[in-house]
Amino acid sequence: EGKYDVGASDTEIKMGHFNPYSGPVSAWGTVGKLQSAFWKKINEEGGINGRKINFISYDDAYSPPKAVEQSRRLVESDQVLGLFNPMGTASNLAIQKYMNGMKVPQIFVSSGAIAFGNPSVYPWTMGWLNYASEGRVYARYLLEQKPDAKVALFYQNDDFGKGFVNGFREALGDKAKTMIVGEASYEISEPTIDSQIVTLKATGADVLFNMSSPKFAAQAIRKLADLNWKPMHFLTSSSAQIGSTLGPAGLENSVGIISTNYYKDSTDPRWKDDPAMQNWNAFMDKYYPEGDKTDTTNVYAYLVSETIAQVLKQAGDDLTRENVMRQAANLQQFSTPLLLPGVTISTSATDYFPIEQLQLIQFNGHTWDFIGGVIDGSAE
Amino acid sequence: MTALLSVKGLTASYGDGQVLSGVDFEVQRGGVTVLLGANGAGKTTTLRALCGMVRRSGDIVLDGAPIQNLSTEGVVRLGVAHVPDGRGTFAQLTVDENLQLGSITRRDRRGIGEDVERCFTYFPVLKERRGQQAGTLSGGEQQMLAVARALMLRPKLMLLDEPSFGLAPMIVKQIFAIFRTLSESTSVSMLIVEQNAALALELADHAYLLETGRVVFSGRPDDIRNDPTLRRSYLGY
Amino acid sequence: MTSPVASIRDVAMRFGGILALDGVSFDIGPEQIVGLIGPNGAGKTTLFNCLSRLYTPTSGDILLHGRSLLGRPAYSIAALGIGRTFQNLALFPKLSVADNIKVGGHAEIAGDFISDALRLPRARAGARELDRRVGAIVDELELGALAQRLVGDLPFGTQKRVELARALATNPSLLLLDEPAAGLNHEEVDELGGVIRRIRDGRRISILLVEHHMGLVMSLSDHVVALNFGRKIAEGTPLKVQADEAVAAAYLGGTAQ
Amino acid sequence: MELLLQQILSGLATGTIYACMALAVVMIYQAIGHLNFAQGEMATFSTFVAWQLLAWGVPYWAAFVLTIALSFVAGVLIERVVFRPLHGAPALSHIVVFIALLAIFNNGAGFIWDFTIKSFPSPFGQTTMFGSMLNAHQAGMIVCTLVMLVLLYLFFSRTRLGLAMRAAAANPESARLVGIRVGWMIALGWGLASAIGAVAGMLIAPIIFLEPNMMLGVLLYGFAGAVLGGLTSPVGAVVGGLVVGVVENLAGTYVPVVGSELKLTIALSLIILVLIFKPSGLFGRAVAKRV
Amino acid sequence: MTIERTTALVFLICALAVPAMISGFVTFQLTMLLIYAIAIMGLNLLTGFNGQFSLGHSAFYAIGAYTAAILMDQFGIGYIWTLPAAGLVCFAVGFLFGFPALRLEGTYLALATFGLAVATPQILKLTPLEHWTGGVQGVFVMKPNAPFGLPLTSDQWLYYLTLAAFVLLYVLAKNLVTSRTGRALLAIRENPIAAQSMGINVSLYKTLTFGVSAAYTGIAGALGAIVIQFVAPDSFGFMLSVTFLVGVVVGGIAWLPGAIIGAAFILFVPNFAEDISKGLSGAVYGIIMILLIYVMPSGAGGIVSSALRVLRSR
Ligand SMILES: Nc1ncnc2c1ncn2[C@@H]1O[C@H](COP(=O)(O)OP(=O)(O)OP(=O)(O)O)[C@@H](O)[C@H]1O
Ligand SMILES: Nc1ncnc2c1ncn2[C@@H]1O[C@H](COP(=O)(O)OP(=O)(O)OP(=O)(O)O)[C@@H](O)[C@H]1O
Ligand SMILES: [Mg+2]
Ligand SMILES: [Mg+2]
Repeated sequence: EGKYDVGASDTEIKMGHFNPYSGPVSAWGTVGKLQSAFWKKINEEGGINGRKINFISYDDAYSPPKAVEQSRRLVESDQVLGLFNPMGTASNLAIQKYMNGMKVPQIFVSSGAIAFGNPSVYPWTMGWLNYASEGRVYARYLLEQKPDAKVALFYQNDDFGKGFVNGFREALGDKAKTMIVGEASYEISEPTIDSQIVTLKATGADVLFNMSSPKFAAQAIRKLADLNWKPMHFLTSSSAQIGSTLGPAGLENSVGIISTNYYKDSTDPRWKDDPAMQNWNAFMDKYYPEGDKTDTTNVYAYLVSETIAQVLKQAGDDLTRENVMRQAANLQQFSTPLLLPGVTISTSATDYFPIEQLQLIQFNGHTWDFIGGVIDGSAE
Repeated sequence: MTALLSVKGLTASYGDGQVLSGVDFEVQRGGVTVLLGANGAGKTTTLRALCGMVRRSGDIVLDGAPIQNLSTEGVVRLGVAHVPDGRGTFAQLTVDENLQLGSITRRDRRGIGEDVERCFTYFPVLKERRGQQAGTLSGGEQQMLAVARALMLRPKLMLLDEPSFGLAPMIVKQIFAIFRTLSESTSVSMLIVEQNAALALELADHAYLLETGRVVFSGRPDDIRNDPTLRRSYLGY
Repeated sequence: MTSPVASIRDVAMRFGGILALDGVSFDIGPEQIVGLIGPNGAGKTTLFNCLSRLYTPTSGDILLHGRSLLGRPAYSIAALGIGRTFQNLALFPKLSVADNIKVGGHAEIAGDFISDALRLPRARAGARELDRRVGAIVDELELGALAQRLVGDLPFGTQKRVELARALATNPSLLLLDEPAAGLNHEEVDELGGVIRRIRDGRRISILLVEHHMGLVMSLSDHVVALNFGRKIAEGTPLKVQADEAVAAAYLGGTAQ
Repeated sequence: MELLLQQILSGLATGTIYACMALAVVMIYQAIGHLNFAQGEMATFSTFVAWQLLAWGVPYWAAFVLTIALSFVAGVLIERVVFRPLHGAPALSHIVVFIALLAIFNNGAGFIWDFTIKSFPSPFGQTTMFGSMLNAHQAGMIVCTLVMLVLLYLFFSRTRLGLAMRAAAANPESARLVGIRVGWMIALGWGLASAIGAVAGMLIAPIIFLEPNMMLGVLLYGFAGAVLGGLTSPVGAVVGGLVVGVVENLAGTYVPVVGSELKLTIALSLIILVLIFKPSGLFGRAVAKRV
Repeated sequence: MTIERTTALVFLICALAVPAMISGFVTFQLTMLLIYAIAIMGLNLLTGFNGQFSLGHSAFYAIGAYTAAILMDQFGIGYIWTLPAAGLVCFAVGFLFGFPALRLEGTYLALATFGLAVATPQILKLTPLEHWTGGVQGVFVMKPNAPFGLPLTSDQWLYYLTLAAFVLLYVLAKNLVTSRTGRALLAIRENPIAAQSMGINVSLYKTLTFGVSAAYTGIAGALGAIVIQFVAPDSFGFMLSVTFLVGVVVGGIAWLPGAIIGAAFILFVPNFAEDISKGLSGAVYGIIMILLIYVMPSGAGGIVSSALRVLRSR
């Protein structure tokens, strides 16, 4: 006999979710669509511990007021067990107080902001990864390899870009002042970022830390080639996809780019025969045929769904909100084949960021080479 | 003479209010017909109805063909030039462009050039103002432009809604002289709404009197001149 | 002679290459009806626009009760006592007849955003006062039956009457009428003549009248000024101006009637 | 000095992108007297169509011409189908429909072609020139924009069709009275604007990559350029676009502290400043009003 | 008049009674509806009544929201007081923006205000202002509870507070537009030159209207910040302005009660579109907008006024 809170019963678990299906960042909508497909598959395979998943996903149009509305609808009207992988920094910040006040899990927030891994204040909110850890990984690598580097920072002027900058600066410590010689940011509404790259080149930097989203990353890579500027080039993992960034920018222009990753790039030829990737491809064909297989967001969404499934499995028949939260904070070296070799997912009552292990990688013209082993990016 | 335009049972309405209730009249080929009536009688509406500028029903036959279902531009393209109430100048365009637009449906470049020159001899002030935005002309100058623009179509039927509106007495005489010349030397027919009834009746071969959307009188100009009440109302003596 | 209500002093107005007014001077006396005539494009409407400060003359001065108007902004002209109508109608088509006329009374009653939003007593008193005045004007010009109609739906002649009513609502001491008789038939013109005379007599105001309808000008005016190409070519009693050769040649056509 | 020159050149290259879009903006403004908010999305959609044709193996120039033709027809159809029933509706209602079209095209493109960026080929190649300050595509784009400018200028100022179109937009009722088929003029304007948008899209996509939101930012700058130059003037549109491109780069580079974060804001403020002194834009003709 | 009075009374009674019958979530939705209605009313005063086109009202909404958030967060000022403060700040900003706007018309004004809308989120993110605005992270706001021990949930209390603000602002707006000032606004919209000659200080009225309109929208923004408990720059993009404009048109140009209908549209129709299709929700929303404009080209206000005309002519 199970223990239940609202949203769960002997036969069903109701999961809430939101992300932008409309508006300027509706590209992320594929996460929700993939997850719907994923839970359909799980249900066809018998559900989790015999319970069917009822996955309810709404559009927040990337607008915090809308996110508040949708979350309240999910919690109060649809009566879900919790929110799983809701998307967007501002949207999640906007609902964080509410979720904690209601004591409803807000798990695996799809954002890299540091605010979502603060269990002592917000025990009901758990993040996924944080930009700062990734920034720290690059900084540590740089201090090791090129301590006298002159670094130019290029970032998106929002929480995403600034999150990286903060982690990076923090890990450089005192040397940040001398090492960072130039900074330029852009707004997503800007059509091109040529001007910023020209300015950064003029600073004489020999390292470029590129914290931009795929479109601007591709533009930057090409502008670098046009300008014949060849700094050591760090590119954040979310943009370091062969299919959606390096390909359009020109693979020949992308040689040498250093990034990190924790899961397999579906467009990387290296994984063509990998069973996990083949499995994923089969899933895409069967359950989400309209989805774009070159969009690695779909790998990410799959991976998150698997992790959620793991949490629910661990919860067993005790489907109270408290237990779900407890299990989410009790992932021990959970691993799925879509993760890069050596990367595992761990959480604890004090560690609310499941993904902190990252693999440094470098592009060789057609695939990613691993540089060294997996690095842990958590703060010291 | 045969009828160029014949109208039967014409009704017209704005929104939910009917303004014309069954108007019948004719314009003879090469003839001049005058439409008289008090303020608000429906004269302007009649002209607008002929051109499909208001919702209308009834039979309108131009040159033997029914036109009551044509669009405004369709009617104009059959050779009907309309000097509308309020002049309808293209305020932002120059005088020259306004004249060019009058002949926009014509294809004979040469003839157009000649006609522009002719308009300038009729209204020399327009020539001086040819590059000026039409909206900055004085009221009377705009009225001249509206008449000139209608002439640029080389129409077979002219619908003139108060052509003398705002014109100085001398110019009024001039344009009626122009109408007379046109009427005598070409085959153009005219339907004139005019408050200066004396001048209009001199030109006309037939007159209709409109009252609240109905024809209440139809006859030759002399019939009006000879009727004491009509004479007082419309001719002022 | 008593001091003039308004004096136009050597006013010139240039638009690019066009000299629309060229040193025009004349006076408008108290309770006088002054007729302003001249061919099309002579500058009559331009002079009106200078008087109501929509244009600033290139040179010259305009005095109202002895004080220059030129430093005043256009919106203050109504309050100073100049009301006007427009040659090509400038009504507010989507407003009712009553509201159009009430706008004319805008400067005549007090009010501002705050007292209006809060319906303070003074705003309500002002509104009542305006209702009363507009009611009187509506009756005077026989617009009562149309008061709630939208102006844009009315025939041209009626719109002109609404415009006259609106100008009267500004409570002017000098009324500028730009071709009030255009588009009216004989009967209506005669009627209009009566109305204008009644307005002058009833309110003891001065009127500057631009009109191409000679019969009306000559029968109404105490004094007539004729313009041509922006210059004054004749001035005097109606009979004198009508008999003037230059006026006949430039304006009336042929010889003097 | 080197940096200044670089920034100016790069500003001109970017400005050409804006100029391209500004031309389409001017075209539609002349035809309907409004800014069309959906114009960017329509251009993006056209570019996706071209991309699809190329993906199916159609040769570049054939795809180019075919896309322009299809866009023209689509523009005409949009006017005839969507806007014709709205003749006489208030202007603000039209704006709501523009916004609706924006949503439809944006969403449609994302639905059909997904959101990942796609590279779009350039007919001019990407080799660099002028000391690597411009690449061949940017140079080719400048030439194409100038050609479009000349054609548009001639169309509006020299052809009777152009005159008829301006008349139809300025005063539809009078235009009917001189026999202009106003409905078709407006439809033609939509067709041409949509075709120009397609050209702009196909020229811009190789630089900024094709994706459903490609034109969101470009259109904003295109509006700014067109308004700065004067919405009635194709020459103004191009000059305006270039000025916006350069000013924005210089602001971003040389205004201390806030420059890089506010480069668009600074550019917009300058535009508003210009408009205050010249309310109809640098090259636009002021509409004189009189009573 | 009586029809209108009765409707207003019925509306008010329903509005007062409804929280007792609905869940907290729906109460919250209705609160948002009223907030948007206030913003739309503000925009309508400017665009609908005065004929000045604005695509910049997201900026005033943002300024109102940030004013409230910063006053509460940094200065510990009670939330009630932030409402008039937001109104005043926005009035000042709107009034000042009204001056350059005086020189511009129609499309050019639209673009200038569009610029304002685009620039605002960027200014809010500005590093030198981060201390107050929280930069890209935004500012949190505490959710107030019902005062004086009223037996209301926090949702209900905020609903009544917003309702009170709405009713007050509606009455003020209604008084304004039916007064001498309102006539002046309409006259300026219809014919500014004639309005001027009739003694209306056109510049003053236009700038004041800009200010008042901004103040309405700013108060809505402040209420929004209190209800959502959070402000962040990217919530206030240009699309929010567009949304308000859609609300004005759907509700009816220059028709105040339309604000409620417009707000309901922008709040509920996107949800409805999403129910029809997730992947194509934007397109469905677009199609609904177009169909709506076909059915009522002048918005709900147009339908109501022609219905009233028919009723009266009976
Ligand atoms: N746009 C409109 N909407 C509603 N009613 C209108 C409209 N235009 C005219 N009317 C009505 O139609 C009737 C006839 O008007 P019309 O303009 O045809 O008269 P008219 O004989 O030309 O008068 P006028 O001598 O004043 O020009 C009038 O009663 C008027 O109120
Ligand atoms: N804003 C302007 N720009 C250029 N020219 C103008 C402007 N306003 C008036 N004009 C010119 O000035 C002259 C005088 O115009 P005005 O309107 O004063 O004439 P008017 O005497 O009222 O003529 P009418 O009897 O035809 O109304 C005209 O030739 C006109 O073209
Ligand atoms: Mg008439
Ligand atoms: Mg005049």
